Amino acid sequence: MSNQFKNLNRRDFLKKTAAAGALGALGANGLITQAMAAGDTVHFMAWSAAVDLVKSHVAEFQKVTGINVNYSNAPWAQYRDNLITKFVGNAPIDMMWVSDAWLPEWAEAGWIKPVDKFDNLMKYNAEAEKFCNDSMTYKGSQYGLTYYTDFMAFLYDDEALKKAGISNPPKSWDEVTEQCLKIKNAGIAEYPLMLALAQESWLIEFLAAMTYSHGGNFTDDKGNSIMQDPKEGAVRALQWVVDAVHKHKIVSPASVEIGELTGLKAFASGNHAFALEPKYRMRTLNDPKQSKIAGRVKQALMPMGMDGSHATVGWMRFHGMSASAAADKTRAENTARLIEWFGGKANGEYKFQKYLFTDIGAGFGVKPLFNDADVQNAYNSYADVNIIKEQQALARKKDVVTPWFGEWNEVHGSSWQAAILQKATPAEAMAKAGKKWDELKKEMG
Amino acid sequence: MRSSPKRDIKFRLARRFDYESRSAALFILPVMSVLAIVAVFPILYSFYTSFFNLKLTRPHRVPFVWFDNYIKVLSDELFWASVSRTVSFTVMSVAAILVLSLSIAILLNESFRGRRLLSAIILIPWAIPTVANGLLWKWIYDSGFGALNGLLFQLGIIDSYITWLGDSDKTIPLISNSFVWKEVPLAAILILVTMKSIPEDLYRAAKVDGANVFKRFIHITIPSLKPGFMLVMIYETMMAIRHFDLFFLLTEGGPAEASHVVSWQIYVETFRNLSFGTGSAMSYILALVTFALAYFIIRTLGSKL
Amino acid sequence: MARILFDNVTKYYGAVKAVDCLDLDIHDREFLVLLGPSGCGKTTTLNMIAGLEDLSEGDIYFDDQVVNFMPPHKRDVAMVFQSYALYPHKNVYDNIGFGLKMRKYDAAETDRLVRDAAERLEISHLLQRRPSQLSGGQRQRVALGRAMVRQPSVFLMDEPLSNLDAALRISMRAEIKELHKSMQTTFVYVTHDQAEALTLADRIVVMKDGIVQQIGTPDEIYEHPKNLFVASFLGNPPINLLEGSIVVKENKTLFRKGDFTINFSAEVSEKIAQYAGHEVILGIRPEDVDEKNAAVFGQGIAGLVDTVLPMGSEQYLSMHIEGSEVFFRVGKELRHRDGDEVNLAVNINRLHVFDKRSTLNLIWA
Amino acid sequence: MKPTTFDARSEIYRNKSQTTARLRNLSIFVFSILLLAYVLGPIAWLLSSSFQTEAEIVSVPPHWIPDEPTLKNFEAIFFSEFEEVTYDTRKKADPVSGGYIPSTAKDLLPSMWNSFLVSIAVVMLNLFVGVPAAYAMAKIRFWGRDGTIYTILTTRVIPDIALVVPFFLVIKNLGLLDHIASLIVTYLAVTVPFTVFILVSFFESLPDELDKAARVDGCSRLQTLNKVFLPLSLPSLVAVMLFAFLTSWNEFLLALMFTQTIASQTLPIIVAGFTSDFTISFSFINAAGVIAVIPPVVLAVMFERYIVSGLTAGAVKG
Repeated sequence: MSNQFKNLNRRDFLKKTAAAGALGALGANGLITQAMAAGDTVHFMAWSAAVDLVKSHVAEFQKVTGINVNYSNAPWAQYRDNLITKFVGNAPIDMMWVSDAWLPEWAEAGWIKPVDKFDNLMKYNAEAEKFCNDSMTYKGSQYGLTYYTDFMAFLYDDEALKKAGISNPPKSWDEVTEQCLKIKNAGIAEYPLMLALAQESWLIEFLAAMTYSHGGNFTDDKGNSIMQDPKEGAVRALQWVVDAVHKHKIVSPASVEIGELTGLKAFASGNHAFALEPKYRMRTLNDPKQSKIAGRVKQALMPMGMDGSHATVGWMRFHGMSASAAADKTRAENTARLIEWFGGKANGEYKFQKYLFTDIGAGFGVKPLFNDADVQNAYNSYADVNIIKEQQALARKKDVVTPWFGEWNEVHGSSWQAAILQKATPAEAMAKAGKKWDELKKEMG
Repeated sequence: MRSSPKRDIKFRLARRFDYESRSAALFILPVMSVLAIVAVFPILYSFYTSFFNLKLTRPHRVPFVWFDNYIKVLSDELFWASVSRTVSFTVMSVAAILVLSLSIAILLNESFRGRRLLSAIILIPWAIPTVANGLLWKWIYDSGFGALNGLLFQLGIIDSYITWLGDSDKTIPLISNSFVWKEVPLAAILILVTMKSIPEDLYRAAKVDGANVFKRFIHITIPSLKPGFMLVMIYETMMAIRHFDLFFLLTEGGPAEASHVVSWQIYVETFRNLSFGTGSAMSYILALVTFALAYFIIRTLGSKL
Repeated sequence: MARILFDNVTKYYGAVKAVDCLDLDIHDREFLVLLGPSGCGKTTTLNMIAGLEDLSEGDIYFDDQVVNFMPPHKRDVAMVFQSYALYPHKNVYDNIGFGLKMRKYDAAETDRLVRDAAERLEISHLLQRRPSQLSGGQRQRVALGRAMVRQPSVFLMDEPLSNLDAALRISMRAEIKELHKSMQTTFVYVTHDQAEALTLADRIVVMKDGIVQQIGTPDEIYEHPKNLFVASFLGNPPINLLEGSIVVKENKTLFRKGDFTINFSAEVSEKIAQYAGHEVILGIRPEDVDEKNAAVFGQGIAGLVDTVLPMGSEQYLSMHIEGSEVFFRVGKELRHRDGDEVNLAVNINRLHVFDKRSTLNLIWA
Repeated sequence: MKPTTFDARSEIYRNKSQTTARLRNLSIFVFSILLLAYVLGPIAWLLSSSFQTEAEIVSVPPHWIPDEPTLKNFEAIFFSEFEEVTYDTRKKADPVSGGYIPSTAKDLLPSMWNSFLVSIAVVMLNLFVGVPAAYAMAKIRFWGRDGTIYTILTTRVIPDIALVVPFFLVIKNLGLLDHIASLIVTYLAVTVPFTVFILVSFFESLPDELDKAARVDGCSRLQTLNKVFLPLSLPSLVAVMLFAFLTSWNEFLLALMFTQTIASQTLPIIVAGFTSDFTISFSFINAAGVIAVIPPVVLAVMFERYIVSGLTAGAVKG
């Protein structure tokens, strides 16, 4: 019945409604004039991470290019909501940080635009990790340059293992169970494996890592759901977690309320022997000032599930360009220069990615940095570069990143939690997630 | 002379625009202009939105769908499950706030040494910014390091650490506790102010009539507190029904769907799913219910409103 | 200084008529009392004079000026409220002086007037107190002082004595009367107490259900009530009422209730002979009997006394006439006991006859 | 209630009074202790943890009293000097270490000043706008009075989440983005309905005859409000002021959307910014929380006595 009625597109819709509010009169010459619409300034929006590094890098950019940058940030937890509001409200934003998971929906919404046509940006693709280039590409167009990239790593406390008489880290999830039980029985840790499975943006990374390492996929090549198929890895991965919590009691039942950060602190306090953590956390975990198990944290390849591999999940964040910047030639060029300054080379080197790595440990997306002496020194001080490289090669993009990712992710996350809380069987939980996927795909695909 | 229609009209105009009406209009004008500038457009806009299938990831198809969004929301099982969680959160929070704030008001109405210090301390929870408050409670409830487990363990009340927010039966009551903790100061003050406006003469008269403390409480204090109770009930009901911050900061609706309340669903629908149409429809259903509740409370407890 | 005229004024509260087509001419410097049971519209009328209530229809004039929608602060009226309505945050001095301050009297003048008023009301020693520290009677005086200090052209009082104890009430009545004399201004006084009305008023307006029943001097109202309501509202103990009918027999007009009959005077007969056969109510005020002079046939009441109620200077006799209880007041000269037989002469010139249906007084209407 | 008075003539009565008084004091004491425990528990933990290092804050069981109390969280807030951020002066470590405070710590005091300005402005405007409206609704019978009350209430029943985007549009069209005026205007709209509501219910409880007396005494409506009602409603005015102040002081969602730089950002935004994608320092956030509490509590203490002083006695009868 609905389609006979007027079809508006979003912009018309907003325009009409704004006019209906009779705000035009008030708004045209606002009470206070803004310097915000000026063309010479690049408006750069980020979440509040590495704030000082960003500021210093912006300052240098302004010095070198003479282009003014208006940098502002918002907390990670509210960053996406903040940007959505600003996009819908048509606030001035030129460059912003984007998570790979948001790319399809933001591109579909028309908020960000491809940067393919800027040769000064595309030239870096040759030196970049393929994983990163793929993750920034949607419907054949590339939407930016890498800010950082990382993957989910399987970490262990070497000493805890030794104490329990275990000489080699586990290679499969079954071995994880065995070793955990050994450690638990030896009284070294009540819950030897730390899993942070609280509802938050990290949850999908943990779940995807579990699923991929169990040899599973969420979707097939055509993007149809296979997560609910018991032959595939997702159900098995979930079953393994449920058993770990309830049957073997090697994972805390409180894991559904533990966020990534709390989990990190717990692991750093020496409460666990194994943990799934973003790889860059190794820097913190092996820093004596921040960790009680410093120097003992090692990385093993992701354990294999039955029919599985050592695969894990990878993710990346990138510097993107807004639609409004892309629409204006000068603004677009200035923005592209800033993107290059951050995601590519600044003054001839990959300065931002390098400093981000040395400051915080966040992974870079350009291969040449592996050969950088500072980088090598840093890595060797707390990690094994070979394993990192090996694992990184096995890191896979989330196969659920679509315009309906956000909506499915909510249902998927709570399905896992429901199974862990024993409100549903793993099969039921994944069936629910799969059904949601099919619905959404049908509705929006 | 009186019945001439011309005179009638003049008389009626004079009556409609007499000094009283003119001053009332003048007194109400500022509030109405503020609301007209800032509040009216957002409300109409979001109401308007609720009739469109407005999905931001699909900007080129925004059909007008009449009440489809409302029908869709009302026939969604998850929505009704959220409603029942919102109801339990609201009921337990408002009940606790009423009982606590009344007790506090009675206490602060007495004169004793240290009363001023006590009343200042009681205000502190109200003054902590929401974000800091949420993180504080998250840290207190933490099952691993949390102060709550630590305290109970040290006092010997529990012999091993308990899962708090991660236990789906405890999630809502715990969030409610944090909510109550922050809301009680305002509620207590509103009731205290009402208590203070009871003319002391009434008490004196009752004392002369031989009423004891308890009787004075039942026959004077309680009935006179009706306006304060009404305010607290309306305000806190509205706050609890729409409460969002703690759900966002503490659990994000989890674990599983244990704290998936209506306000959280509105947030998910709007900002996570980018379905502004259904999000607005949900908001208006919630708004209607809230309004009906407020109306009911005013009609039951309000004196002349 | 002020004559107040109500010209066909009506006041609705929603669909309820609080005051219905009121025509009232309050003379300058008159003491007018609005009398009636609660809810009769008397307070509404007073509030309309003050400008505290608007009117739905009609006009109100102060002298020649229409004041229909003039706000209270523009009218030169003062008012004493039943609950006194003192300002709790101001002391007595400021309470009394507030009206002057608002009317921009200079400080010295204000001070003089406030102290004068306080002296007259004998509350000079209370000037620094707050209302909460005063007794009821003291508050009443402050309220009076607050109104009189302004020397308004219209002085309004809304049951100002109703919260006082009996003794204080009677002494205050005299003071108010005195106040009226000295202030030389128009007083409008609302009460439901007929004794107050009769003592204070130059004229009384009796109201019921928003309708004026009768306007007149206290004597007129008491002696010649226009209807049953007015007759029964005034008088203590109330007028005795007997239901019966008018009979014309042998050129005589008489009232009959069962076996009881009473003849009317020639003067009265003339007026009511035309109602022969009508159902009526006969009214006899308790004081309109006499036992010292023997009753002429057909002008007396004979019977047994049920109860004797001695009242100091006089006594009341409770009797029954054809099943209806009646009270009569007689002097102390003859001592009566319960069960005595008495024969009372009725003053037939002071009888009241009301039509049963219209309740109008057939003699005086 | 007044303290119990003793009747000297009756020994029995006195004993009874003494027992009652003791019982009263005991129950006051017990209830006060319970209340303090409930209210102060979390606050004590907030305070204690703000003096702890990040390492100590995760100890199991918690250290109620810090082993090595440190003031560095507060030092960072009060004494961080402004330095131009360059590659050399940037903070390099991970905040989890506890030895590190985000450089935005220095924004805390300016943001607090913003919060203060916004809150004070909202309080003033609330009174200016809310008091006359509440008086009119409580004491003036005018056409559309009930409608007005419900209209005002209606503006606050819709969840803020649904209003964020349209609010943003209004603020943007008013040209107020990143200006504290944006917050003043929106917080006013958010608080004033309840301000009116609270005051209406209070004004209604004051006797009508007080209003009439003032007007007959020669006050216009405005004067009646100023000279009679306002002095009598100090307790509720203070309650309303606290309400408006603290609501503005704590508001987060709208401030997040409307502000971008320290020119307009308020305290909650800066505090929330101490959490990031990578790290969070709970002890530092708690220190910020402690500081955030101080101004409102100081204000509350200053005004507290107006709340507990009853003013309306003696208005009527007696």
